[in-house]
Amino acid sequence: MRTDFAFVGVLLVAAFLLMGAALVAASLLRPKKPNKDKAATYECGMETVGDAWVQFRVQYYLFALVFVLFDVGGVLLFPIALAFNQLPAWTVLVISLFALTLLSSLLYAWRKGVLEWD
Amino acid sequence: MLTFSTVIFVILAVVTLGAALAVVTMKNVFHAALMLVLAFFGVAGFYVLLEANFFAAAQVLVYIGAISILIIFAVMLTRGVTMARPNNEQSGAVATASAVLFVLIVVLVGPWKINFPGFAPLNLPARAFGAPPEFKMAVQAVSPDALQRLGRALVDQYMVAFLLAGVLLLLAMIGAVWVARERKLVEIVKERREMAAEEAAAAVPPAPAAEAVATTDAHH
Amino acid sequence: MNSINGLPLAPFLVVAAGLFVIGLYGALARKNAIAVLMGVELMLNAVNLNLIAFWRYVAPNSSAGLAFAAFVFIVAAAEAAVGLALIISVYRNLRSVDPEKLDQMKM
Amino acid sequence: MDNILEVLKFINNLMAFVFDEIGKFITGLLGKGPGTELVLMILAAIGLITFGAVTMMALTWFERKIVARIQDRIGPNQAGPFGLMLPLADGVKMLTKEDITPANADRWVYLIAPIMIAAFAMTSLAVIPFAPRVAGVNLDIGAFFYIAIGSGSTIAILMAGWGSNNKYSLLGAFRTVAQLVGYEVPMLLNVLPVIMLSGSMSLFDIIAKQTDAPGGFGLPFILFLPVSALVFLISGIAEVGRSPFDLMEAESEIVAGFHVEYSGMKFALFMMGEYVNAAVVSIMFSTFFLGGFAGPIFIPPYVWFLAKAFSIFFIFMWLRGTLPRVRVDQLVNLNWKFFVPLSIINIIVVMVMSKLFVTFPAQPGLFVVSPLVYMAIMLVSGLGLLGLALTLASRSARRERLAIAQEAAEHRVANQAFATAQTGK
Repeated sequence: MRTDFAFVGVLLVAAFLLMGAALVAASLLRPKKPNKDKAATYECGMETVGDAWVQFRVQYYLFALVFVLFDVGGVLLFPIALAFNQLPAWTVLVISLFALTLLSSLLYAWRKGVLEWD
Repeated sequence: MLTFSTVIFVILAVVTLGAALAVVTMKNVFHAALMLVLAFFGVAGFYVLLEANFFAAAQVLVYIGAISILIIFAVMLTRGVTMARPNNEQSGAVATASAVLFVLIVVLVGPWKINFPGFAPLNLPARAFGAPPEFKMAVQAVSPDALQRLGRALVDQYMVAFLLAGVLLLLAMIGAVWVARERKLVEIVKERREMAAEEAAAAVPPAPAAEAVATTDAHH
Repeated sequence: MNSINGLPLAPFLVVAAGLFVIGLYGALARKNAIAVLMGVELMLNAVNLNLIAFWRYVAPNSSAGLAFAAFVFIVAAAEAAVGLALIISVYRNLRSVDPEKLDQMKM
Repeated sequence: MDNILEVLKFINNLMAFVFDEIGKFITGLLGKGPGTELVLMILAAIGLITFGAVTMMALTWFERKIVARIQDRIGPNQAGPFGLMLPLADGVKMLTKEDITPANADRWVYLIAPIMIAAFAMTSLAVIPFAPRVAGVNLDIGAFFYIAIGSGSTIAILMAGWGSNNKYSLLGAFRTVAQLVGYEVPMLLNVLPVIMLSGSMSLFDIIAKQTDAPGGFGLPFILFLPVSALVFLISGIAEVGRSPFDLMEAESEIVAGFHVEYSGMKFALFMMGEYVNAAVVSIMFSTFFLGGFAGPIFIPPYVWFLAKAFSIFFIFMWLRGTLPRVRVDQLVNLNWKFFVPLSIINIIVVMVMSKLFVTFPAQPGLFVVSPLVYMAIMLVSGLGLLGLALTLASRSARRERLAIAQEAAEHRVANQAFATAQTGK
């Protein structure tokens, strides 16, 4: 049992290599008889029109946006949660204020109809 | 002797800077975004070397898990993924200026002070300049409660900055939602009418107001 | 002890400088506004790397460096969110993400 | 008596003992040094990855069997006893199946995406505490590391969708990310109260806090943080995309989501990532809220570990077998309009409560109480908050339903009037 990040790096590299090795093993074992129809894009038997560059709706971006802002705000709360037992009681007010600011940004997005999926 | 950290540092440096170069030179913006992810990952590796574990994980969570997602979404929302000419006319000049800036910074930092323990080829400049082989600075160990201290400082010493960070996120939400929100046609028409009415009220001769409406409409 | 894990401070600063300069080039030379923003993100990362490196080597017992780095994270996220929203909005109106074509405000 | 205690202790620490002996053996073979350390790490990494692969195989069998029983079928029973060999047969099939790369695919992106998903899932196994002193690594930021590494697979999903160069894949990837990634936020927000109570992000410390160890409460956190536990569990299911939140593979809507163009081993890697992530979520839930490998009666810790993790996974199966898939708008509303506000209010309530009442005089607080009383206060306040939130939600839902019904009634009246006018003419 170690406490350093080195093992995480080793595990990440090993996982990448082993998963790659699985693909290589499969490529040695499996049949390979490609033809044009097999390699065609699968869209329920229809011929594809153009590439996959269809235009997306801004809705998707807005959901990602709300997610990002909350993610980042949450990260800032982790060290505070870690030190919470030693903090004096009045800091609860500060943290609550921060949390409520985050919540009010969510309420703004809600009122503006960002959170409606239709 | 050649330490593991040195090897890892060199690998990380090559990966990070290579990925960063790819980000600014690749023609395909989506590939550039993926390279950006790789560069972020390299920086997280540097944080690990610097014993800032929390920031390494936060780098993965914030930059790779959140900001790159946002960038890729924006790439998808705007067409023109591959650029015929990825860089503008001033790119040559900018490249020169950047290189000069880099050399300046490196001279300021002092490469002759870089003495990779046991990694002889990299130490040649140090010998060539005949400089003291090591950077004279005593480094203290990180206390195990560094993160707790950060937490305490955030709500105490940096309380105002902490609260302002929350407000900044709120403002970012308001601004981004206001700018990017898809407005319904009814709203746009209503807005245009109000705008036109205001302009008509403000301008004495009616002709410019009509023109203004015509130009704003031309954008859609 | 003047290094951690056998590494002195200077190499970190050189890497950060390289990252910053590459980001600067990207921010100034790219023809796609999103790519420009990627350059800015690289620069912010370089700055953060510098902050953490200096925290580690110069003042590991003060939380100023870490707090600063944490706030840079927040600012980077807010910047990316608003910047990309602007780019998307401009794209919707002008059908282009080339910053040089944004000359509507020119007299 | 002493002998029995010794034996029990030995059984208890069997796992740590075995791994210690292996470590000692290899160190003896190679001598002490950084090279040996590296070899040990690589061995541990391979061990963890094997654990992940075996878990995946076990879970696929378990899932089929359980869901079959729920649906009054028998489930796999042909390959081997009780169909236990089925995962192996699956593996052979996946290995030998022809693997088609679409002609238009962005080759490298297409190839790396499945590797990346599986590799990130495997990496999140690094911090899992299996038994006392047994884990890949005891990171001081373990809980945060788990949250962080989980976000890495998002980018792989986008890569898979883009690399396939297929409209369904791309759309599937984008929908998945826009809808499901949001569930990371409630997960993150509900780990915070756990960290507040335990005062550490190390998973071993979190488990120790739930036992009778000095400074511990002796009770699992689910009793202290009922709201967090519930929200974490449901958003965990959603985040790994299990049913009833499996919109990303909603066959009826977008073929099979972002991995429609993948076949053979690459598809298997996606499945591996999904199952390992599901396993890790159930393990993390049992660590955060059920006390992980620690248990009240004498059963070896690794048995507790497996029992708790499998019971949580059984709940996943149960939900899958009984609930229909949620609608897109329900999925999004549940997260952003219910879970996230509730989590934030919950954090504030937990903060206020733990500053009013403390269990140790050394901490700043108004009243010093025993852990049991503290638990009761937290439980009551949590359940009260949950009841309040559910009441509000159901009230607003009823209002919405009534509005829809009224609109429909108005339409009906208008239609009838129109119809009578038509027939009258």
